[in-house]
Amino acid sequence: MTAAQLFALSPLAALAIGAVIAMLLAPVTQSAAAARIAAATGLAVAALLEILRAGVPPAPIGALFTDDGLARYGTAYAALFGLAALVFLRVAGVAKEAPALVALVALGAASLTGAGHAATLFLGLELISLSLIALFAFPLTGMALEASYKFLVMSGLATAAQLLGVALIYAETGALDFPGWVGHGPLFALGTALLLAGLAFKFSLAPFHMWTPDAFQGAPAGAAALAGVVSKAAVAIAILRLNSEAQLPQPLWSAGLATLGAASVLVGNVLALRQQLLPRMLGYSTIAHSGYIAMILASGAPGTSEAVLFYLGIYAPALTATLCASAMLGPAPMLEDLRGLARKRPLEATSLSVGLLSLAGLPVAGGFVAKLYLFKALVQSESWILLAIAMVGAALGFYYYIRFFTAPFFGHGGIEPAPRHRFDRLLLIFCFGLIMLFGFEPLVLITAVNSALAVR
Amino acid sequence: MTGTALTGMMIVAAGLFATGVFGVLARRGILFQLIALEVALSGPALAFIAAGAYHGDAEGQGMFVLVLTLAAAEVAVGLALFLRIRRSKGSDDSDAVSGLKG
Amino acid sequence: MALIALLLLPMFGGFAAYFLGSRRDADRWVSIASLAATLAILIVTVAGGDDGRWLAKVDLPWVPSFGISINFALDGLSAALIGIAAGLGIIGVMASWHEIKVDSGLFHACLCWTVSATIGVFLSFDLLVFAFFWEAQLIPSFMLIAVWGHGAKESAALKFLIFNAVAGFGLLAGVFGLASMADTMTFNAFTLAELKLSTPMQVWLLLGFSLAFLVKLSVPPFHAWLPDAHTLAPTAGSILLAGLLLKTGAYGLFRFSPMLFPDGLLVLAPYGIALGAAGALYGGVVACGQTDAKRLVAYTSVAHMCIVLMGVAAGVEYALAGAVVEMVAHSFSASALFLLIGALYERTQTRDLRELGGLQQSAPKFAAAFALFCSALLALPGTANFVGEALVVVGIFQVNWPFALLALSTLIVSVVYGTRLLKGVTFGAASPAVVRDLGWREIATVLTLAAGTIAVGLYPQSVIGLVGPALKAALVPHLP
Amino acid sequence: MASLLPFVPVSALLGFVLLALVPLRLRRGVVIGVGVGAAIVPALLMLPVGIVCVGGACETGAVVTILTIHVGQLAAQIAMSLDPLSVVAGITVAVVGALVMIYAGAYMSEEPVGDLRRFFAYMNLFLAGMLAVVLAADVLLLFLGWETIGLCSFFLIAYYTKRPKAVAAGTKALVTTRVADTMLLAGLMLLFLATGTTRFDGMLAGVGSIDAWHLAPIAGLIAIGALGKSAQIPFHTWLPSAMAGPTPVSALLHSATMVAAGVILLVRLAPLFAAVPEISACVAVLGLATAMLAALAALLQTDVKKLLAFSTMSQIGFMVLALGIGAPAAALAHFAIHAVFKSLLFLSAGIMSHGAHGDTGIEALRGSRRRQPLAFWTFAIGAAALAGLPLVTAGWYSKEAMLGAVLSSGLWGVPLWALAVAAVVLTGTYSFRVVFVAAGRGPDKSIAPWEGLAVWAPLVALAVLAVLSGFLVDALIRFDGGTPSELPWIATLLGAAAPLAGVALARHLVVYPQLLDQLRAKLRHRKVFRIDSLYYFILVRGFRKLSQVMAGPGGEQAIAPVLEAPPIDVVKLVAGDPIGRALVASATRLVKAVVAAFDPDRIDLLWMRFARALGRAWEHVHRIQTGRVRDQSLGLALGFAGLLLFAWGTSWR
Repeated sequence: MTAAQLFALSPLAALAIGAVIAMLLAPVTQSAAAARIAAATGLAVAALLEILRAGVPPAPIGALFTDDGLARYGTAYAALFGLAALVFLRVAGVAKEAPALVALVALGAASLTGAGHAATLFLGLELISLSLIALFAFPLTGMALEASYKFLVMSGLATAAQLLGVALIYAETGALDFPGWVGHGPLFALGTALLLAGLAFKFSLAPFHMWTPDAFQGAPAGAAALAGVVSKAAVAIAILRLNSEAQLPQPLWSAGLATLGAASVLVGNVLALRQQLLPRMLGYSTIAHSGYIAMILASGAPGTSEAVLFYLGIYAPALTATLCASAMLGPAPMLEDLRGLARKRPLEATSLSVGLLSLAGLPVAGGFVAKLYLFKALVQSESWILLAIAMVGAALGFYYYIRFFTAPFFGHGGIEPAPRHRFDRLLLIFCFGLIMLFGFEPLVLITAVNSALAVR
Repeated sequence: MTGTALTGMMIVAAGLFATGVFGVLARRGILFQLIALEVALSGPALAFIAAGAYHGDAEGQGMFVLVLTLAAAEVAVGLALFLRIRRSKGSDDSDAVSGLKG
Repeated sequence: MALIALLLLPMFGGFAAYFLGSRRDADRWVSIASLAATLAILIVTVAGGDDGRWLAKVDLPWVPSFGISINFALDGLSAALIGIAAGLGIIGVMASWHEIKVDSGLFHACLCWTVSATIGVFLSFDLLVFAFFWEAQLIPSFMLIAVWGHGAKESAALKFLIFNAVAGFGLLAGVFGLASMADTMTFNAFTLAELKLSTPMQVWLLLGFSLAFLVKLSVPPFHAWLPDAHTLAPTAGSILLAGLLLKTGAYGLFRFSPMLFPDGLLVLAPYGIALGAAGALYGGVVACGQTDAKRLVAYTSVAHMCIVLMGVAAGVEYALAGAVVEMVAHSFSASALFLLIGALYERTQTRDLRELGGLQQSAPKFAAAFALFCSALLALPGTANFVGEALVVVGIFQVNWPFALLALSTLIVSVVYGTRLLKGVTFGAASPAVVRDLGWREIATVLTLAAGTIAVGLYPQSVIGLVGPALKAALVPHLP
Repeated sequence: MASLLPFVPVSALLGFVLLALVPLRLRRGVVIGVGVGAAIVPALLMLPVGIVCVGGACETGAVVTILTIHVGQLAAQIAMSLDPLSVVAGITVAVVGALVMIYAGAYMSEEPVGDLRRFFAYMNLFLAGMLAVVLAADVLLLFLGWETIGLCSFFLIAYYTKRPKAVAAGTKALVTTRVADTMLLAGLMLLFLATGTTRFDGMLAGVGSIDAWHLAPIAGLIAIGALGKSAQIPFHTWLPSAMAGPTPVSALLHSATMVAAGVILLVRLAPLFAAVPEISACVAVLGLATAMLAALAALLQTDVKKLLAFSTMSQIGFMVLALGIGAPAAALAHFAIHAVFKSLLFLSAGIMSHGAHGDTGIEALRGSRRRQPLAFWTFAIGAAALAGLPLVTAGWYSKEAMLGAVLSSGLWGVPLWALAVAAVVLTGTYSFRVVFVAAGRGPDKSIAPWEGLAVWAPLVALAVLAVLSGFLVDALIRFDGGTPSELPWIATLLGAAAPLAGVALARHLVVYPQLLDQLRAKLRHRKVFRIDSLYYFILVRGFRKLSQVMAGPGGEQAIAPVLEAPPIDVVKLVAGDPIGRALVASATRLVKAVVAAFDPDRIDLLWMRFARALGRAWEHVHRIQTGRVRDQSLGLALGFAGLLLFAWGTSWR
């Protein structure tokens, strides 16, 4: 292993070590803080290392793991927003193992983004799934158990399908690494279909989306953030890599992805229309946004990867801010509970509203430019039906986002939010700043994305 | 291993997977659903072995070992959840766990 | 740089008003100061502007990778509309001196932000920045209605927002379609204007653009948001909605449809005129049936805006001049009527024509003001409304005369609703007994608006001269 | 001299601005002083212009431009012209206006100060508007004045704002005249587009170049516009109900000046109508028909003000007849004379009814010869001039000039002349019927006769004018470029005998009043009058069923209270006018049906139903999220199946 290869794998190592130390400390020390600090340092070091390696030329590590711009962006993204989720993953009586699991999810996501081989793809996916199952169940309340059990059963089925898909492809092509997947037999097509199904489940696309709203409602907000932001981004980058490296049967792969995307945009937005519960509404809105990202991936327009990475960059702070704010309003904040929040807690109200504004795609926040990328990709690929569905989705989405966006400013009598921790305030300000920055000066994120993509 | 044998094995693997999925859909017991999940996972395991044999390289068996570890981990977490749900809900019927809806 | 100042001054005025709060009316004076400063800068730029096609231009890159740049340009038409926007902003602040008490800092901030976003729309020549301000305008005006309105204000505000935002997405799709046609992706309106597109493509893109313009112009069948939004908004909100937002729709139609899609406009012109004529008649007839005074004026705005649509669709020199004068006239008369009805509502707590009446006895000055602006409403010659409508109708006579007769019939309908409003409010026995007459502040605002209406009415050359070069650019070359 | 013209209406305009828009508190004396003073100044300014013009200095038709508007390549000039028509009409309007205002100063002095101020403001604005119409040399100024006088008539008719009948009459007047105004606007626009200029002289010069196919509609539209303002047949319903306004308003607006604005416009555009003989023929026939029917209706009236309203309609019918057959100069002369004696009649009738406690019924005026001697004798002189008693009154000369023109106008001249003479007889009857009733003995209501210089001076001045101005008629016609027609002596003799026969018939009817009631009853069943009941049953009854269906139950209530009130009152107002009653009923039915149909703004309801449908869709869709693990995994399984099928389908190639 040359020094360059070691340096390439160092962020993953940092994450792994952090997780192991957190696991070891948990039973030994009394205070839960020690494990949190260990996991946090692991995540922070990984993120720092990734940013430091920005300029370094890619080191060839072999088939299992490819160290290129996509992987680096993915790892940094996973570490950063894993850390953010860890900050507000605070549930009464949480066991001391939670921080370790967060680090494991980040590790899984990092390995998934770098996966060049079916094995690492499978390992990454399973690391994320199993840790999320445990994280969902932690509050040990009825709802949490239900959410985690449902996620367990369905992710088991999806993984089985994905494995069968890979096996079929392996049987046809004889290769397990992505570049080797070339061919056009029936087995290859069936395998790709099952692979797409497995990935679509983790990406919470339409027919496989059932777990997301329950997870967002039942699980602790931090776990939901991990599932909604970190795991979704990793899967998106994996699909991006599949698009570029593997020659999957074309009419099936992109048309399938487009259909699933369009379905999830419609289902996500329609189901969220009259939702009263904030987390459940956010669950449906992540389904809609996965639909938009799937549309960009399926459009095959020239700047797809730049568009996807930019969209993920905008989407993450918005969802984190809204989930953090909703975590503070108690286990199941309703629309009425938000009334008059602006007077009591201005920071939460503004960050929630700005986050929703960005998710809705209104001009002031970053979401507007993200929607520009979406429209640009769809228009350049002449896929007019997708454009129409995206517009209808945006219009429907507009309705339920604005209901929650305006609630804090009118009326009064909402619930009294929980006392705020120091780090939460910091996180909210960080996310608020990120959203407004990308809104007024999107150049910052675009240059970051392009420099990452430049590393081939 | 000839091509026809491969397709035969693949059909058996697909059959196993299908029974597993059907098992999850049909039976309401949590325990039975976990068992059905195991059956579903065994499908791809067989498929990997067959593909590896057909192409004559050990990667297939490597993947098989990975699938086994996943199955084991999955069952462990599943049983832990099963115990916790039985204590809090008092029944091992998966419909008892359907509060989140709408 | 003056153009950037035009845009940023009201915005900062808004922030200042929000932070200063309502101690000793600090927020009101700050917003008036910032809007007055904007007017001053505008007058200086117009006076000092070079007499070429553009009075002033500025072009700074914003997102080069997309080809988006802050490309502001000021000509006669934008100068007139920005002047009206700032002026109506000041009048809005003065009109809500007593009406807005609860968190008036945020109110004045939203008011100034709406004005600044509208100025952004009138200035920007980069299609994406145009779409940006087009959507950014909605949020503060939404807040104006939703927080300080009356009655079912939230649902009216939501209806307004959804109508316009969805149309805004149509505009975005159109803008993107057009921008992707250029070989290098650019949103600069001037380069896109040189693009020679095939006629069917032009028609499709124009439909996308005009969806947004028609919704904001509130032409039936897209007008459903206007009556609720106008009726339930506070006085200043209605003034801004009528004076500013409707004008952005008209401005967009006037500026971009002939500039970017001349052949498309040629194909869609007859449908435009037909829709305008039918819309004007529909608005007028529904206005006659209304019992709420403010709702009646709202429907008249629908009718007047349809006349502007007819003017632009006709594309002839007279019709375009008429459309511009009609825009200016409508700003004056609609905001004055909203002001008066708002003041009446403050005093009598009712807007129902069947209960009002008898202003003649108790408040002669009020009745005189109503008489003047109701005669403006029914397009009495000598007021700007008549000049606008007459020029539009003359223009349409040149294009095709059956529609012109239909357009003329709106003049008859305008008399019916004009007299209904006047009768309902001033004549008859004085039902709400004592009505305080107009205060000095209200008289000042009403007199300025009256002066504007009569001045443009008797000497329309002031407006047509200022807008001359913009007219020539908007001519559709199908008629001499 | 021409440069003086623009200043003539300015003083009246200043009067309006001072009284209406300046927010000062003015005392009653000041209000009356300003109001009357501002109205007299135009007359003082017009007199020197008239004298200079008579001296032959203004045949040139000098034009003074006030301001120009550049729209594209067009330079529209707003201008006033100094030609015989504008001078004659200008002087008439100014003089009659001044006299009526002086009278109004006294007549309206008991009104509250607020209303008085509003009254004088609108009267001054009207005077300014009328002068603008008369002096205008271009279309823009003409239409500006045209609409202003229309609006002022609305405000003045609805002066008694507390009476719903007056307000309804005002609205009806404004809406009906507005319909005609839009036709006029359309005509003028087409003419402008055809000739390319807004100046009258430029337009008339360009008339020759327009092909007949275009000229006919233009002339037709302008004719309808003009006749609408002058309350001819199809548009006449508003004039009788306009009598709800105060007497000076009826005297100035609805008898002398405003209703004649249409005639003045037709005189100014005479060359245009000369070029289109068919349209002029229709106009002539319409004029004659109005004259005959209005005279007949006037006969049946029981209210003096309504009688005078119908008589105005018939006199204008004569002028329109003269215009139709191509004698604008005679029509203009009759306009001037008619303005004088008709305002005299109104003013004196006003005083007589004042003497009878404000009751304007003809029976109530009985015995006012003793109560109001001055008013009675001036009324008698006015009636004589109206009937056109030979040699003595000015009315005869102008009527003779017109009848002469009718006689010598081609082959249809003689029958037209005969019908016109019949109308003259009727005119004589209805005018002198009032005089004889007033002369009879009646209960002296012991009210002090109404004296005072402000009342006395206008009456005497108008009476003198009504008698002496006859000699000016020939000079007036020659002055306007027309040639007084030489009549065979038989025609002049018959022309003279007609009024006398009328007077005799009036005497007979007053002595045997029951004759009139039989006539009234008989007429109601005559074929010519039953058409209105048929018309009523077919049109209005059918229409009411249709409107019920269209408006639907919901639509009716919203505007019922507003529209319900006027139709009944207005219809009662127009006693004895069968066609008018049917027209008004169907018009209000139409408006109610159309407005009601759109009242709840159907498009708005459509959008709301769409929004509710979305809500209901959500109700159904969100139920598929059952929450049970089995169903959710079923979603998963269906997803697998779908994708596999899709893969199987696409893998054939």
